[in-house]
Amino acid sequence: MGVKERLEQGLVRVPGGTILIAKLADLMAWARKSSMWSLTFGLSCCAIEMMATAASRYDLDRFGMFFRATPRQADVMIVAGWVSVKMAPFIKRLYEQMPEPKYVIAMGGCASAGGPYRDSITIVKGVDQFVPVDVYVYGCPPRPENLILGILKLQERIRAEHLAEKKGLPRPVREPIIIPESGASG
Amino acid sequence: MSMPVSPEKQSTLSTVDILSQGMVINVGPQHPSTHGVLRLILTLDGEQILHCEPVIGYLHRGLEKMMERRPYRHNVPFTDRLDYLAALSNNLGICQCIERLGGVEVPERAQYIRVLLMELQRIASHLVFLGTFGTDLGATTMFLYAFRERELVLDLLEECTGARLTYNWIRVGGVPDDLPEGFGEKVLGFVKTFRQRLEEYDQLLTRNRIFRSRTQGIGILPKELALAYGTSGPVIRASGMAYDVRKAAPYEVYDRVEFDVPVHEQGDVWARYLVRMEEMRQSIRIIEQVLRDIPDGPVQTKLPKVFKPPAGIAYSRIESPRGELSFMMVSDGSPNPLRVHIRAPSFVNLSVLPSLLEGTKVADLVAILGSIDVVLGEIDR
Amino acid sequence: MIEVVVQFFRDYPLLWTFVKAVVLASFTLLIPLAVIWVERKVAGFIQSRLGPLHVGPQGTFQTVADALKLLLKEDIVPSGADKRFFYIAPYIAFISTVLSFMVLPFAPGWVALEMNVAVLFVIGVSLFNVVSILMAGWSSNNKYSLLGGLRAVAQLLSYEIPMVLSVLAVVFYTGSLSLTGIVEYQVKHGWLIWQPPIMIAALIYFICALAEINRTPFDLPEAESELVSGFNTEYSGMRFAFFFASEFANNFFITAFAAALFFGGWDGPILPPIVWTFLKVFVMIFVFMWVRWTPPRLRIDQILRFAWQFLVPVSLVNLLFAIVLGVR
Amino acid sequence: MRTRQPATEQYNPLAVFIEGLSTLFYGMLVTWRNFWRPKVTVRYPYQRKPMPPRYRGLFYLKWNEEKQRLNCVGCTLCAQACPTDVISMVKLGKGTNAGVSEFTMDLGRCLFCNLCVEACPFDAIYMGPAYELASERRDAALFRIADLAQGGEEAVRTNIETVQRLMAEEEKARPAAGGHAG
Repeated sequence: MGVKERLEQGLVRVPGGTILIAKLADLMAWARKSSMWSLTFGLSCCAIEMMATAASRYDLDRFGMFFRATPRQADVMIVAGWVSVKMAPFIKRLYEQMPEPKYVIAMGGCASAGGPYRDSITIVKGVDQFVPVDVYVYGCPPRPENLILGILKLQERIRAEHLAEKKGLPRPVREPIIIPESGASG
Repeated sequence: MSMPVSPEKQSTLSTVDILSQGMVINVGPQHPSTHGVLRLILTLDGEQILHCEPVIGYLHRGLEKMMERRPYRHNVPFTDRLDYLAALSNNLGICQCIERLGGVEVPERAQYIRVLLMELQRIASHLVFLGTFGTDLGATTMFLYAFRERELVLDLLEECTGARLTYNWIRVGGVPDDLPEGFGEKVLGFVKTFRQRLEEYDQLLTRNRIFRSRTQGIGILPKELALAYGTSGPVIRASGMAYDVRKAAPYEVYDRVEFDVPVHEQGDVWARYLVRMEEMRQSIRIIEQVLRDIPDGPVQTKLPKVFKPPAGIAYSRIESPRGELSFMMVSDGSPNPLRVHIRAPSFVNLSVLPSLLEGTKVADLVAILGSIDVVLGEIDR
Repeated sequence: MIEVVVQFFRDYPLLWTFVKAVVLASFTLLIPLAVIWVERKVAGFIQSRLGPLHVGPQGTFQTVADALKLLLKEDIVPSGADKRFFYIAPYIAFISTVLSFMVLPFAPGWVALEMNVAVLFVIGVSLFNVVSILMAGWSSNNKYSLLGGLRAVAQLLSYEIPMVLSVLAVVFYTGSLSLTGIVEYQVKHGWLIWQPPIMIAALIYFICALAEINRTPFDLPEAESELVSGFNTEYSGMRFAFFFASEFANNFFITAFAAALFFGGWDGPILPPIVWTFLKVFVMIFVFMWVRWTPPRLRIDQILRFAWQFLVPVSLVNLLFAIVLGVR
Repeated sequence: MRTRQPATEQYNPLAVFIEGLSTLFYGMLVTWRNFWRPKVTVRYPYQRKPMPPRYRGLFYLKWNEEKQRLNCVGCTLCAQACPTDVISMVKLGKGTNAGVSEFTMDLGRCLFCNLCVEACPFDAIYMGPAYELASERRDAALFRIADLAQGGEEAVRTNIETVQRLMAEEEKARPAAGGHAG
C-alpha cells in the first residue's frame, strides 16, 4: 500500500522523463513499518484477544507482523493486560533487551492507564510509567480490529518519524469519533 | 534467560541440592508456553528436569479485597477477568453465590439460557486449550483451526451478550435480556459445522502417531495424588475419578439434561486431552437438549436498587471448564460483602505440577503444563 | 558477442571466479526472500488465512521489507558472550550454504564449479552448518541457546548418517560422484526415483532433509514453545538475518540437491532446463511446507531413537540392495 | 532420579514408522482440504465485520430530536452503578427539566459491563457499535460530552440552550400557576 504513495512522492519530473528519488530515510521507514515483528508476550485477557488477532479471522501476518518469542528479534512489544508491581521489572527488562528501533503498544485499559484496577495497590497505573509507549489501544479488552487500528497508527507514526529524533514527534490532535446516527438500542 | 542472581533466586538455589550440579533455568514469566505469566524455576540435568518450582503472583491484583469494597452486583464484571477464557462461568459462579446469600429465585427460562451459554463457553474455552496445546507441541496449524472455530462461538456469544471476551451477561436473579431473534437456529447451524470440524481435529491431531507418542504415558497423575491435591475438572476425570459438579451437585437445569461425564483411567496428558475433546461433544449434546426444551417466560427477577442480603454466609460451586470453581461470600447485612473468597480450579490444579514434572524432559514440560490448562488470571486473583 | 565475453574471462580466470562468487552469494541471499514469501503464503492458505497481503501486491515485498529492516536493526552482543564465536557463527552458516550452492547444477553448464566429487563436497560442507549452530548456542551465554545448540548437534549429526547412506545409494547406481554426472545419467536412463532401492533412499532422504533444515516434526533446535528460539535466541538484526537466510537457502539447496539426485535435475520435456529445475525445487519446497504445517514435533529422545534404531539400519540395508542392483 | 514414565508397549520401529507416516498423510489430507477452502480472514481496514445490535462498544448520549435536547437529566444513577467510577457529570439546573452541561467518561478504566446503561431510567446513555479507540495519546480515553453526544458540539450547545430555556420557563411559570412547565 504505502509503496505506491512513496514512489509517487519520490517521482520527480524532469524534461525528457521521470526520475525516482526515494530518500534512504523513507526506505528505512518503509521497511520498519512493513515488518514489525512482535514479542510473544501476553499477560491476561487482552493476550487472548491478541492471539485472536494473530489467528485466522484477523490475521496479523497480512501486515507482515508475526510473533517472535525472543525479545532480541522483536520490534514491537504489545503489552496486553494488567501489569503488577511484581511484573513491571520484567517488562522493563524485556524492553531493554529489544534492539533499537523499538516500539511499544499498550493494549487495553489496564496496560494503558491501570484500567479497572486503578484502586488496586498491586497494579501499575499504565506501562508508560517505565517504558515509552507509542500507541495506546483502549478497550476492555479491545476488539482485534481495535488492535489492528493501533498497529496501523504505529505504522503511520514510524513512517513520519525521523531517524535521529524518535520520540520528538508532536502529538497529533485527536481525530473525531464516529457516533452512530440512529440510536440503536442497547 | 540469563539474569543476575536476585535475592529471590538465591533463596531458590538453597532449596535444591547444589551438589547435584543441576542447571537452573527460568521458564517465564515471558515464555511462549507458560500460558500467561507463570514462572517455573527448573533445575535441569541435561534435558531432564530434576526439580521444578512454580512462582506465581505476577498478575496479583488483590481482587478479593477489591470486591469487599464494592456492592454485590458491581463485583460481577470483575469476575470476567478472573478466568478470562470462561468469563461466563465465573459470572455464574458469583451470581449463584449472591443469589444463595439473598435467597433470590431465578426464572426457569433464565436457567436454561444460563446452561446454554455455559456450554457454549465451555466449547470456546476448550478450543483455546486445544489450540494452545497444539502450539506447545509444535502443531501450529491446530492453533489456527481451533481459533477459527472459536471465532464462530464468539460470534454467537457476541450476538447474544454484546461482547467478545468479557461478557458480564449473567446477573443476580437471571440474565439481563432474552436470547436474540433466531439465536437457536444459529446455534444449531454452528453445532452442525462444529461436529465436522471435531472430526477434522481428530484426523489432524488425535490420530497422529507423533502426537500420541508425545502425550501417551507422559505426566501421569495417579488417582490418589489427584485426590490428595484436590484437583478437579478434566484433570481429575482423566485420572479415573468421575467427579463433575454438574452431576455431583446439579445446579441450574443440569439435572434435566442428559450427558455423560467422560472418564479416563490413564491419568496422562493424552487422557486429559481426550477428556476435553469428549467434553466438547457432550456440550453439543447439552446445547441441543436445551434448545429443544427451553420454556417461555421471564428471564430476570426484579431486585431492589440497593441489594442488601441478610447477614450470613453462602457458598456456591460450579463446573467451570477448568474444574470446580467456588465462591464464598460472607454478608453482614450491608450492601458490600464482608468477605469474598474464590476457589480457583487452576490454582489447585497447578499445584500438582512439580510432582508431575520431576524426572520428565524439558519437552514434556510444555505438554504437561498445557494439559493442565491453567489460566493465570484465576490463579493470582 | 558471447564468445568475446567468454574469451575475456578465459584470459582472466581469477576475475571470472570472483564474478561467480558474487553471483552465487547474492543468489544465496536473495533466494530466501522468495522461499520465505512462499512459505508464509502457503502457511496462510493452509491455516485459512491470507498471509502477507498489504506490503506490495499480494505481499510480495514483505520479505524484502523484513530483510531491510533486519539489516537496519541494532546489533546486540550480550555481555558475557564469547564474542569471537558469536560474531562469526552466522557467517559460517551462510558460507556453508554458499559453498553447497557452488557445485549445484541448475542446467547443463550452469554450475559454478564443475567438481568430480561434488556429492562428497556437499556432505562435507553441510557439516559446517552444525558447527555454526553449536558455536551460536555455546557463545550466546544463554541457557536456552545452549540447549538448542546441543539438541541441534545431536539431531543433525544423527540424521547426517542415514542421509549420506541414502545419497550413497544413488552414487552406487550411477557410478558417479559428480552431480552433473548423476543428472546426465538420469537424462540418459530415466529418473532414478523409479528404481525401487532409490525410492526407499529418496524417502529416507526426505525425512533426513526435514531434520537437516529443522522443520516440524524435527524442529527441535529452535522449538519455539520450549526453548524460546533455540540457538539463535540472543541474535538480533543482521546476524539473525544471516541465520534466517542460510536456513531458508539451505531449504532451497536441500530440495535442489534432491531434485538432482532423484528427479533428474534439469531433465524434462518442452520447457527449458532451468525452469524444470526451479519447478521441481518449488514443488518439493511446497511439500516440505505442507508437512511442516501438519504434525506436532517429536521429542529429542524420540528423534534420536528413530534415527539410530530405524533410519540407519534401513538405509544400510537399502544401500546393500542398491549396490547389488545398481552396480553393473 | 528415575523417570515416572512406565515402559509402554514393545517398541517396534517399523510399525511405528509406518503408522507415523500413514497418520501423517491422513492429517495432511486435512491441511490440503483447508488449503482450498475459502479463507475466513476479514481484511479489517478495508472490510469490516458488521456489529450485532447488542454490541457493547463506545458510549453515546442519546439525542432527543423532538425535545431538542439530550435525554440525560444528570441524575448520576449511572455513575453510582459503575463499579469503577468511570462517569462524572455536571448537572445543569434542577427539577424534571434538568440536564447536563458536562458529562465525562474515562474509558481507560471502563469494564464495558453495561451496568450503567441498565441503571439509566431516562433512556439517555447507550453503548454503540463503534469500537475504534486506539490512539497515540494517553488521554484519548477521556471522552467529554461533545465526544459522547449524538450530534457532537452542536447538540451539546442546543441541549444547554433548551435546558436553560425550559428552566427559565419553569421559573416564570412557578409564581403564576404554582405548577411546572412541560
